[in-house]
Amino acid sequence: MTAAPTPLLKIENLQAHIKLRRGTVRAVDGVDFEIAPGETLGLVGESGSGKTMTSLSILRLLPRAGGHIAGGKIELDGTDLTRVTDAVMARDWRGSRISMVSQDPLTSLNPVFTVGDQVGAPFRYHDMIPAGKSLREAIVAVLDRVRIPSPAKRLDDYPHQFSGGMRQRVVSAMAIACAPRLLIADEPTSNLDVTIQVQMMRLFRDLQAETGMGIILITHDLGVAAGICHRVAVMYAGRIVEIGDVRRIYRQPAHPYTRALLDSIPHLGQKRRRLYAIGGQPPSLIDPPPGCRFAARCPNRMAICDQSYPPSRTVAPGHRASCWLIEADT
Amino acid sequence: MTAALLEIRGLTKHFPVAGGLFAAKGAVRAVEDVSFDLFPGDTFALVGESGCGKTTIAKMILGLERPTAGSIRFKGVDIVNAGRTAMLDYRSQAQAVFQDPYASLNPRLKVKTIIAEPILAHRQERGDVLGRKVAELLDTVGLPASAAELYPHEFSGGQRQRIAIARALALQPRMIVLDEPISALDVSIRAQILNLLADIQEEFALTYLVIAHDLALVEHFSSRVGVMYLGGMVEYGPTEAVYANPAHPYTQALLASVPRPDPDHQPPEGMISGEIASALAPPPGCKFNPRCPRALPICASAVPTRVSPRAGVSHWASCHLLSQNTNT
Amino acid sequence: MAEASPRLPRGFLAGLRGRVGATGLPWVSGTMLLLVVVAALFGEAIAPHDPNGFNLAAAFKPPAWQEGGSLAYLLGTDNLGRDVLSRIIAGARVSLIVAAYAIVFSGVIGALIGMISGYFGGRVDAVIMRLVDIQMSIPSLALALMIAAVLSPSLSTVVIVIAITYWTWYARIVRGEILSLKERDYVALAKVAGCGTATIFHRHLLPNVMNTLLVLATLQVGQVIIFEASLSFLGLGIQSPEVSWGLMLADARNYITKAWWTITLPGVAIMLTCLSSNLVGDWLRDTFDPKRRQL
Amino acid sequence: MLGYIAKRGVHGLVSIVGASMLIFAISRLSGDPVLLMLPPEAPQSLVDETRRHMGLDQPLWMQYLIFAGKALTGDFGNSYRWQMPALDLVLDRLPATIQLAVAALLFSMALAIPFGVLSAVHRGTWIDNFGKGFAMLGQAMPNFWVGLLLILVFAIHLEWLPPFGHGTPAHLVMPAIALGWYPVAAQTRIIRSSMLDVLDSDYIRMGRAVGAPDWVLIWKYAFRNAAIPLVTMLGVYFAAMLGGAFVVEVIFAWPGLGRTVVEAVFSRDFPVVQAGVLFTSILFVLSNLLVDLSYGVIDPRIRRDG
Repeated sequence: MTAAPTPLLKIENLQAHIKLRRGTVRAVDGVDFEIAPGETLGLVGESGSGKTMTSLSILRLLPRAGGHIAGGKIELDGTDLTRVTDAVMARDWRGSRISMVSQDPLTSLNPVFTVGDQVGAPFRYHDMIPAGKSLREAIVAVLDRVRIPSPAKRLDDYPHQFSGGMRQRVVSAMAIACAPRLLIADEPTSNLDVTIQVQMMRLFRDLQAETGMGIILITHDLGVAAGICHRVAVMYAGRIVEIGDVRRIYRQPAHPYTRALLDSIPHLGQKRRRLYAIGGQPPSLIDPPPGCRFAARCPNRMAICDQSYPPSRTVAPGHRASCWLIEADT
Repeated sequence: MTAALLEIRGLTKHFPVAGGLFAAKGAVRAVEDVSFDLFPGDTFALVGESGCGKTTIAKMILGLERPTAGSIRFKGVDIVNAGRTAMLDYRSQAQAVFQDPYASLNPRLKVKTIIAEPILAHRQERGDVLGRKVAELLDTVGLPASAAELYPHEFSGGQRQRIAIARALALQPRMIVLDEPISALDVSIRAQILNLLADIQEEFALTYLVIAHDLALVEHFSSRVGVMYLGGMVEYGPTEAVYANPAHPYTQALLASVPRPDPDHQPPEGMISGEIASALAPPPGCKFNPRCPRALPICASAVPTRVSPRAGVSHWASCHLLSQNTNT
Repeated sequence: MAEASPRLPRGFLAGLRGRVGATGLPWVSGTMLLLVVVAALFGEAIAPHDPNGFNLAAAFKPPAWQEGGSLAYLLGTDNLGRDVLSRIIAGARVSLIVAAYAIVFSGVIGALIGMISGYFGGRVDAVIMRLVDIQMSIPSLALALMIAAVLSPSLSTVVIVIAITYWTWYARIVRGEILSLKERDYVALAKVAGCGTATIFHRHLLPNVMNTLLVLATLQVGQVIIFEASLSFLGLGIQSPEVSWGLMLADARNYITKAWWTITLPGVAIMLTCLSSNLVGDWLRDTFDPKRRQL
Repeated sequence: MLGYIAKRGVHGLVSIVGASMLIFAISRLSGDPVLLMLPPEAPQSLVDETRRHMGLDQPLWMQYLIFAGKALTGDFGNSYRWQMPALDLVLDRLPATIQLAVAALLFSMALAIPFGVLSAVHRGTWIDNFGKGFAMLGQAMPNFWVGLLLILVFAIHLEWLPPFGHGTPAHLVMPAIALGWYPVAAQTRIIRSSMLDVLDSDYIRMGRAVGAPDWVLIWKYAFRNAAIPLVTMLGVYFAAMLGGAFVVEVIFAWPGLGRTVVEAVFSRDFPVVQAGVLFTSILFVLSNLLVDLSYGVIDPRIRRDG
């Protein structure tokens, strides 16, 4: 998937911070990327890398206490979402043009309302009920699309009567009800068993093929990302350190952090004596170090790494990384 | 074959479900007739999806849950009905590290108290001898001696897990039960802890019983593996043998479903279907039959017996497909 | 290396210091409570007049700031010419005694039963919980009336009634706390380490329960004072010549049209005392509740 | 669900029997209960007859059985002050107390729910502090004092409302406010903290991600969950209302069970005291059962696998 004509989503120098008593956490500190229609981009990184905050910024759902967008642009179909009021976001964007599936199926559904009521919500609030169908028929149809067995009967059941996997399918139904342009999947399968996880990944791929929507997949699991993403962005301490086509990222990783991650996880079938262990701890996000944020833990650390942050440089067409090891763009 | 350190025979645990006055009284069959041995120096991994009973087995081995049936013998001594002194002796030789580093350490106690707890419980050293021992343990797990005076909230997840490991080492145990030791940690920190566990196993000749759901980790870390499904053990054997040619259809499906950091790997279709059944009313015969693509009529009626796919190697699986082939 | 005694850990003291500045409120309510304690301990010394001293000539004197009032009787006098300020100061003593006894009796009994019931569970827990249900099914005031009808009403009756009724409140909350603490990983690991029940209680369960008890005790002060005042108001609690805020209100009730201050001021004393003890209790609860603290 | 209610029913029964035992025990505290049961001027013959009637020569547990047996048939002895069976008197005054307790509870919730929700939604703003402060005041003021102040202001000075008596809704206003203001603080805190948790939950964030407008999220999806802890506590608050009624009814001359029992205590009319207190506990147990029933209605997780 090389660069598509007009990008579905364009993010420029996004900064999202959380004001806490002990200081301002610069969770997302200058992130840039684009997504083409129908493309799946993986946001890969450890906890605290800013991947979830980035996705929540797009939906303008930053934590109520102190979360705010401190800078940058989020352009979807030509509109800068950072300029839009919250009411307009709810009316015109959330649920209709951008939707979300989050991590824990056990808590993503409201326990005291029926599955039908909740899946019907996007239809009701965006009056997108397909012509000639009743609300109930529309709900049954979308539940069927996410392969929930006998949806007409399960409509009036409550979330606690569904398994983890089934609940995640209900949440997916809510997300695709109004055929959104962009789906944000935040660790959609980390709470599921591995056999159910495979079924969910296949469902996302089929839904994308069916609707042509873009997907941002947020995950810490490099294996999951490899299985479904067209392009992958590796995030560390609030910034993207490397972004590119999925095969290049896994076959020729340019950034030391990406290489270290790939070496530190066990690969099925290739038993090694010892895993590579990245030393130290991720840096504080309240007053991050001036230079490259991975410098303290980087095996190829140089003097310049501690002084200034390396610019993003092209390693190959569509493959960029921010590291002083990479020569300047020739 | 040296004598087994730990022998588990017919271990079963049912949790009664209060059905109230009128509803029928049911029971969740969390663990059903599980037997295996743990040999000195081994790293035996109990693997399986959620609800398969692996954590319940660990709790019974640690004496935190009473089994409904079956026996647990440590160095030949039964620990299920052990008396106080026998139990205390067992405790000094079997310790544990749990999954969540934030819940394993009491936030109100200093690190030195947390690490010294087992030593104090067995009234071994005291005073500055104990102080030196704690400093030694901290050093063994890669933490500065000054950590002793701090509180858990002053450490990261990885550092807290190191403190938990130091505590488990305090009595120089023979066996440590590791319940999902790294699944709550960040990817880059996991390798640090895994390497630490491998180093101390060598240094202190430890035997590990590991509870895990990450099959890639199990292949890297364990020497022997037992695959659990809905309370029963479906396959057991040396890790290489089980991973090289998994005998049970569930093990095959599990291994196939593991996500691999390789963009060209596509999980094969149709290895497994549907959802895990409820442990309140497990399916008759082989519990995996409703989801098994190669289920035979017999699978829904008779419980399969253990069959070794190849003689000699202590690798068996309980599946009718195997028993059909060997005796036809 | 001292063996682990459950002194309040460094975190606790630091927490207290850090929090006091944040919400100034506890200083106000703290000093208010201190005033009541001082009044209770040194009542006779600082009261301008004898609380029971009749002076019919000076009956119904309004508070000093109102015309007709005099500086001798700052808060005015009641129908028998007794000085309202002195009686309020004397009333503080009764409230403190009732609160102290109540907390000690019901607190200790309730906490012990709650801990036993929570930790051992099973039949013991079921029996205790039924006892608590029975106790709670009779409103404490109704129970107090029954006892007052049988025994002659007095300060000791009030304390007995409170001890009998309020222990369930502690038992239920401590039991809930123990039930949740019992499931914590570090308690399971203590068992695996070989610690006996006593050590587990001593090192892991008690420190948390102590904090909860402290919060409950401060919150209970207000409730107990109001309970005593209600009983005395009905004439079934403190009997004169003892002085109680509730009793003052009962006397003042017949002269509601003539002397607004006799009906208002004792109530204000009750309100300020309860308000400040509740505020201290709430502030303690926030200090101990890690979830609310770091925001 | 049926199992759940049956279990709660049995617990309720045990509570009532337990309450009757407690009442019986208290009546025996003073040694000679006959003096309690009869007016001081009762002739000796009546005293002996009552002594035998109550089986005072029997062992204590036998006396209880007699007491309980008679109680079951509705015989709590006669009130000599009102010259009628104690039971009839109690049943006659019960409705007034229920009416007052329910009105007070409704008033308290009418304040607590908006305060709690708004405090949570506008956490940390002046609304939050005002709500907490107002509720905190309520918890620090004895209900009888609130009653007296209300009478002083609204009945005496402004003469808007009748200070005493029963009958028209106007009579109900002040007693209900006096009785209902006390639990507002506790209820507000429960709603506020459960609302805070619910608003931070994944399913509310999912609701926002689906584009539901704020008022739907707060008053439909969030409130329904936040109200559960309050409903479970309704039984306890109803008991607090019953307890409080004893005092408030005295101030407003409200013809309820509370005032009757208080007067019975003063006139040493013990049969009425006994019957009145027992019925208070029966009322409490029934209200708890009602709460458990409604609990199943609002929380489906209880309803299906109860």
